[in-house]
Amino acid sequence: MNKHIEIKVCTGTGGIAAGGLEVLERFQTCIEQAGLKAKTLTGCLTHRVGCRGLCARDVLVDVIIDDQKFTYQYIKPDMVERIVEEHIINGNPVSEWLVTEDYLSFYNKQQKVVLAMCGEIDPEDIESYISHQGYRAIEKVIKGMSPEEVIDEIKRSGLRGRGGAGFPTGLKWEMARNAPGDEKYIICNADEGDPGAFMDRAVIEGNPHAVIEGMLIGGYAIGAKRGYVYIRAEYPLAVERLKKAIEQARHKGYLGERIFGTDFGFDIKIKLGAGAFVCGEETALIASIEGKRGMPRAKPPFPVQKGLFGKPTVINNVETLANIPSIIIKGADWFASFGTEKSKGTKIFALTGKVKNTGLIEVPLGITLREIIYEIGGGIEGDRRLKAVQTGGPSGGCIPASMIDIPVDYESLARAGSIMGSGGMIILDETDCMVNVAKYFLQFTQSESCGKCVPCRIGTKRLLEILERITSGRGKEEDLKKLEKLSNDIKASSLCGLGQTAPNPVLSTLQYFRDEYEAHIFEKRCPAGVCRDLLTYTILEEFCKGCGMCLKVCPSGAIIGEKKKPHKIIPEVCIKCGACFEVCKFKAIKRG
Amino acid sequence: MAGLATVFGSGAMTNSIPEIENNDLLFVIGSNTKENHPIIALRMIQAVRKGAKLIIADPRRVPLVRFAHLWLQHKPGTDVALLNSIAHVIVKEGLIKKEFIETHTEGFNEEFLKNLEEYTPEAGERITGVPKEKIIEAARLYAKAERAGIYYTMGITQHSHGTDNVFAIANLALLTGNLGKESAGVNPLRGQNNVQGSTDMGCSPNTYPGYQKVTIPAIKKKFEDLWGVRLPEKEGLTASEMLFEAEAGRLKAMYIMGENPVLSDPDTGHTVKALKELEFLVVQDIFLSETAAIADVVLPATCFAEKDGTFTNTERRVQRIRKAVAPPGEAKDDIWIINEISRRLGYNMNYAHPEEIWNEIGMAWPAVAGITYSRLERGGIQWPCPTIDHPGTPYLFKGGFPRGKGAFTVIKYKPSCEEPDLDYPFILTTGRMLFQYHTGTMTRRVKAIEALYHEPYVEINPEDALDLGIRNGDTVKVSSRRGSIVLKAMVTKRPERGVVFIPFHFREAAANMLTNSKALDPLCKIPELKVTTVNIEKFKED
Amino acid sequence: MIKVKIDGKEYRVKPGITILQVARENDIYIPTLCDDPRLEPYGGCRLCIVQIKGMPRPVTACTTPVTDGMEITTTNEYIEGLRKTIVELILSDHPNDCMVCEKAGDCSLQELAYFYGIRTNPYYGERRRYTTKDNNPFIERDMEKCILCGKCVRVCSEVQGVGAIEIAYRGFTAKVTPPFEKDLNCEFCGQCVSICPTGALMGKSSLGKGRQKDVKKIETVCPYCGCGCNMTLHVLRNEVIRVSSRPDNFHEGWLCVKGRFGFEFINSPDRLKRPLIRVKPRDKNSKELPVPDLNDFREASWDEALDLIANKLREIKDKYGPDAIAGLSSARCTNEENYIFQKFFRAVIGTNNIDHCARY
Amino acid sequence: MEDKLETIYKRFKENEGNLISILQDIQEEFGYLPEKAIYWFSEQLDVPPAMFYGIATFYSQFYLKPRGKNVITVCSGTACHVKGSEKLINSAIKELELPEDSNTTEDGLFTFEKVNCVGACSIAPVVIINKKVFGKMSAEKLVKELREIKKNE
Repeated sequence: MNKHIEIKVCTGTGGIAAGGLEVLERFQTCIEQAGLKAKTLTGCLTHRVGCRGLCARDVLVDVIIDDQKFTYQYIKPDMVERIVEEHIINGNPVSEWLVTEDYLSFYNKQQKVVLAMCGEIDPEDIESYISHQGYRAIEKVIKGMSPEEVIDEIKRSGLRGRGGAGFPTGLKWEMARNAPGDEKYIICNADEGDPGAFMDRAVIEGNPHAVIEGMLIGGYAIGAKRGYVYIRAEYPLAVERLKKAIEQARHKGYLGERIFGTDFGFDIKIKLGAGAFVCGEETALIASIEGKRGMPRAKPPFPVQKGLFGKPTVINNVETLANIPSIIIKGADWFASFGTEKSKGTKIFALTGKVKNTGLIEVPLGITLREIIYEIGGGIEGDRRLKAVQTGGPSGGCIPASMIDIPVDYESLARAGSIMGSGGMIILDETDCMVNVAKYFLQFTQSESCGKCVPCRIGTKRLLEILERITSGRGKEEDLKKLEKLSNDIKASSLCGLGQTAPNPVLSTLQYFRDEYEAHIFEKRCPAGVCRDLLTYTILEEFCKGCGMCLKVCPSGAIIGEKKKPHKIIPEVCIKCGACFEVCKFKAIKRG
Repeated sequence: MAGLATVFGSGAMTNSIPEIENNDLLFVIGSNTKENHPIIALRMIQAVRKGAKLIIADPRRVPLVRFAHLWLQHKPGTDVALLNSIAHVIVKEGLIKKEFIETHTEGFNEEFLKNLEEYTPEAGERITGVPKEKIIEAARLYAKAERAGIYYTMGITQHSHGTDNVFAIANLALLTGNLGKESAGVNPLRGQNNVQGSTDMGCSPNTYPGYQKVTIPAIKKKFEDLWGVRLPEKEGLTASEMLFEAEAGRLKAMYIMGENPVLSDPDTGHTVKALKELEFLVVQDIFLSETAAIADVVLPATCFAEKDGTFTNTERRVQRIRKAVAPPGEAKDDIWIINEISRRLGYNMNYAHPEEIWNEIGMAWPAVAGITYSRLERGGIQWPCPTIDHPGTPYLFKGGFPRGKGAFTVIKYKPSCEEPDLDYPFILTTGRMLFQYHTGTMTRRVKAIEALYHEPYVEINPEDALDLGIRNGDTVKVSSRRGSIVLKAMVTKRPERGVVFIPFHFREAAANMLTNSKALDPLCKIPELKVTTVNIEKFKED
Repeated sequence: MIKVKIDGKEYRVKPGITILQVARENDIYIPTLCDDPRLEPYGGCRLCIVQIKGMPRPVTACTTPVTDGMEITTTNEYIEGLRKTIVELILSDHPNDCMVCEKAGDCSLQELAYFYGIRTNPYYGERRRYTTKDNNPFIERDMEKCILCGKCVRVCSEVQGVGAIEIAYRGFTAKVTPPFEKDLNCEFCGQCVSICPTGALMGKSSLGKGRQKDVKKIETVCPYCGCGCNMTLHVLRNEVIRVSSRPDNFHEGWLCVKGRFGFEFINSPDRLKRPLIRVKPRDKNSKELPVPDLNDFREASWDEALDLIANKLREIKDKYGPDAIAGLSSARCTNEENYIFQKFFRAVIGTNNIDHCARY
Repeated sequence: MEDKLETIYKRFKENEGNLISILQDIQEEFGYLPEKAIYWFSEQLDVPPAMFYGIATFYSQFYLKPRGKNVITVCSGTACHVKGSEKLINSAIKELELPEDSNTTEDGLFTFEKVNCVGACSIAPVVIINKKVFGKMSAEKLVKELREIKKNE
């Protein structure tokens, strides 16, 4: 029984949180035990693999026996024994644990370029990457292309920065190459700070070598000998894997002096971010790598002219760099065959919120929001009504349900009042209050403002205060005008991208959901039932069975009543936490 | 000053303060610029920010070291050895400016070169304690710079061989041609607002205003004509000589205007004894100073804010001061007082306004003849400024040296008068701190300064402190062959092992109780305030 | 030289300098709170925003270098609207207690509020409140008045090379502070005080002594070290209440702790006010440091004192010759005083025994 | 303490570190940034302590006071927010009886904090308890976990 057996267990952050490491360990022990008994499982491998996207169903496990792949979902350690016994030893897959049909629909509309190897290779083993054509691109570049040819290829591919603003990557490289100076740097921005986005984490966790190789090629193209990866300390697993990958690459001679026996030398240092969203801004990021407070400075000069330590510097985002090796290997034309006229290639999104299939997706640019939400995402949770799609995080905006047939590309999203951003895509449904969403983002940007410039430091604070007034029922008619004026003034006069985009969530919700604002201000009502100060909870006597559950969970002692008799909420004591509402099995509690 | 005058024929900062910003090398030796010339230090910091290299030679880690590229921590009193070994490297590595030496200097001969031979970097290291690599690096940095300026103060001059130190500095500038051009030069930074002016004005025993020698008959004649009296022939006594003469009973009366030598001069015991020997002592001051305390007559004078006149700062810039407030009580300005005494002695001065005096100064000294009060309304002017349309002179020797050629001097390293021994194992160096000024007559009457910096202290290296069992803040007794004082220990890495530092502002523990008035520079008679051997012990109350 | 157009007028300027520099050189007013020509550009207050043809959003004049052919608009309704919003925002986080503020009349923020006619402010909300006081004796730090322009922080590190303060925290809670919010402990040069646009930093010794009205300003030179710093004495009712220095003088307006805060001695009660004549004989045997004591003297009239001196000097000169008399002059007296002092010794007494303590 | 600081200093020299990496190392070693450690480095490097302080207070990762023995972090990223992280926060604050002005309990057992997105949005809401990630958290589950820790202390 000389079968080739491979078992792949998802151990990204999501996988690990769901117990991936325990599942993996259990597989290893079970196989060992089984092996000891039957001595037949010699060809079996267990792998760590990175995120394959559908984290909501973790732990996901692939069992591959002689090229026949079965995928299990929601696997817990105590389920492993049965899979080993029935499937691996006896050849009968455990059908009730296998992924369902909708699992496949999650992948159908996707186009994996950057994520192609995530979930397939072992991110902690460089050989695994090499066996998938790894480091072939840099070899091709070093041995057969001039820096100008590399830049030309990237320009032709139409690749644009995946960090948000969408600046053409090849052009950026060219500017840095042409900037005077013998010392230059390339920085990989992995300080993914947008709340609700985890593309970069997943890419580094799943395929760190692609990023390294992308930096190598970039370094070669612009004439840099040193690269930095600026990565969030909040991503310990990604940092760990990246460190390992860099060490392995050095060991293999892909990093260091005389790479492939040529004069080209390049090495990478990791700098850990220390928790400041504004450091995603290029000049702030540079200040932070230099060990200073991450305060942005005015541009020009741009980093490509005067960047890290005053030297020409290219800053590319993780996803941008991870695209590079494929473009070099498969060619600019291949890459340009995906996407639209102005937005080429694919884009990774973190699809989250009120959608059934949450997770990481990679789609060709130009796909519609509808396709993403309803085909890949499987529709809205609980089959509620879609209200809006938030893209671009705190710098982006909310696109209303009526516009979900627009294509996803840089220009269309901008026209809709949002931005592509780094790839956060949050689906909001009828139970989400748009004023609250705007307030949430303002809370975020306000607390992350560096404080250097007045409009951002004080302006966002005032915006937030106005929104707080509105959501707590103290809003006035003039507040709407004030919000609009202040938002526009902050956008126009702030120093860096953070302030210049911070009002976007306010402006886009004002544009599409003005009625919700008006309901808060004039009717003192939150239509979605979210804003606590505007809610009242009452018990409908006719439904209340007097079970006492609500009384038990009420944290403020606002509910009274005898067992088996209808209960009552004392409004003065109620803190509107909603605990009773959630716990009631008889829908006897009314919120409004 | 005497040293510089000998070499170049003029004794002052050769260049001006704003130029510092454009130096590409600064060599600061024996100057705690950040604390003693704070605003000049700011220019140095700007120069460094603009890319200049900064070399500091100082036995203490002075605050400016933070900005230095190279810090030479030499032993106190070994400046000549350090400077000569730097010169040695410059000559040996062929970094001299031949053309400049040929056209503008004299004395670059066999004897000069032969003398330098023995000051190898190795020898330099042995004497100064500075690693030879640093000496070599300093030499290269200094000699290869396009515009290199040297800055020094009392750390160079207050030695028994202070003039030698100045000669050795001048040699470096002459070797590398760093004179007669912008943003370079040899620059002594003067410690008081009008030291330059009082020297310029002839308050010295051998020169009339404008460094004109009293011993030259033609010059004497000129002043006799100007003042309408016969003038004395021989040179007078220097300040330190006055005290010796007073102690010996030969000097009978002294008139001290605005100085407090009891605290500021070395060996307080000696100063006090000498002044008390006088038959008659007049002190003119704004406060009852320690010196006024032993006077026979004390005259209340006015301070800077109560009078008109001019000050000349360290870069020869003559500037107007203006009366802002009326003096307290019956206090009078010095001019009125001198007028009055002169009149009583039968010589009518009758100056109604300082401007009249200034105009007379212009007649006596051609270098300031072009500076008038009305021109000064528009800002200061740097002398020489011979004519009314002359713009003033930011840097000296543009066309050559006043004495013709700059002279190299053969200088040998001589140890200081006192060297550490078993009884007095530490070297004491004295100086100022940022917050207090001189003998404290003014600053110690500023509440905010007194609130924080009222206490005398002695800086001791942590390792020395450990050996002596002294902890930061302990009370210690510091004694020398002349006396002892009791004060707080400040344990700090600022001085190196074996060296201690005491600021001399505090009467409560007057540093000059310890210093030596007998160790004088032979040429200019400056006392050796920077090297005194002392003993330190933990203070035990009897 | 390159050509730029500002508000429709053409100028030929040096390349590489900023729009604000060009404007200053040509006397075109652009408001700013955070820029100082002596410091690196900062771009924080945003008041100097201008529009450039072809650029999508306004840029700050202080940070943007001019380029050939640039067309700049420094003022129009839109820009002034933005500037007004900025001033309103600053004022919304400011005590606005100009009535009792030390800085009133000399405050850049007050000036801007006046200029933009901000009587009522549409923006209001939380204001920073600080309860702890900085107890250093020199500088009053009222951080509620701070507008975070960062000039004090920059002058302290860029010019003074000290770095005693830094902006700590971030966003709305950002705050200029010494490390660990301790009392300020630095060189106390007061450069920060001189450059602060509002009343956030003031010299403690001047507090309550008088504001701008009726203050006489007299230009003079510092009485301390040899740097020769120009200073302006602010005089009210025959008292020096404050010292400042003009940025356009040759030391660019910088002073040290002594120059800026060391003027209190002028009004010291210890000042000598009348001539004194010794009554208690000197103890010749003691070499101890003398202790100044007014009781050793009696007050005298000028005539009495001067007569005594003249007589004594004549007596000694007659008895021992002029060389038995010597004079020590002062490096802190004026040139004129020094000149007549040496003239007095040479021409009147007849000796060259004249020196000054700091001749070296 | 000095020995540990010397080690950090050496590492800083070897790795061409910067002020942020020094602070990260100090915090790694001591769990927070002791004032003494900062002054020690300030003297070693002749860098004003104010500069360290400015950096330490700028980045949310740094702590100037010792932290609790157990660190509970609730993610308040967008996905977690819309999936109810607010409720988790409220229930944790209540369960831990946190004082008003501090995020560490008086007995020093717990530090509770919010964090901007840990990047595990697809399993929102997320809570991290002593570096272990818990996805799809509910208020009840969180309280249970907290009580479990309390029981074992």
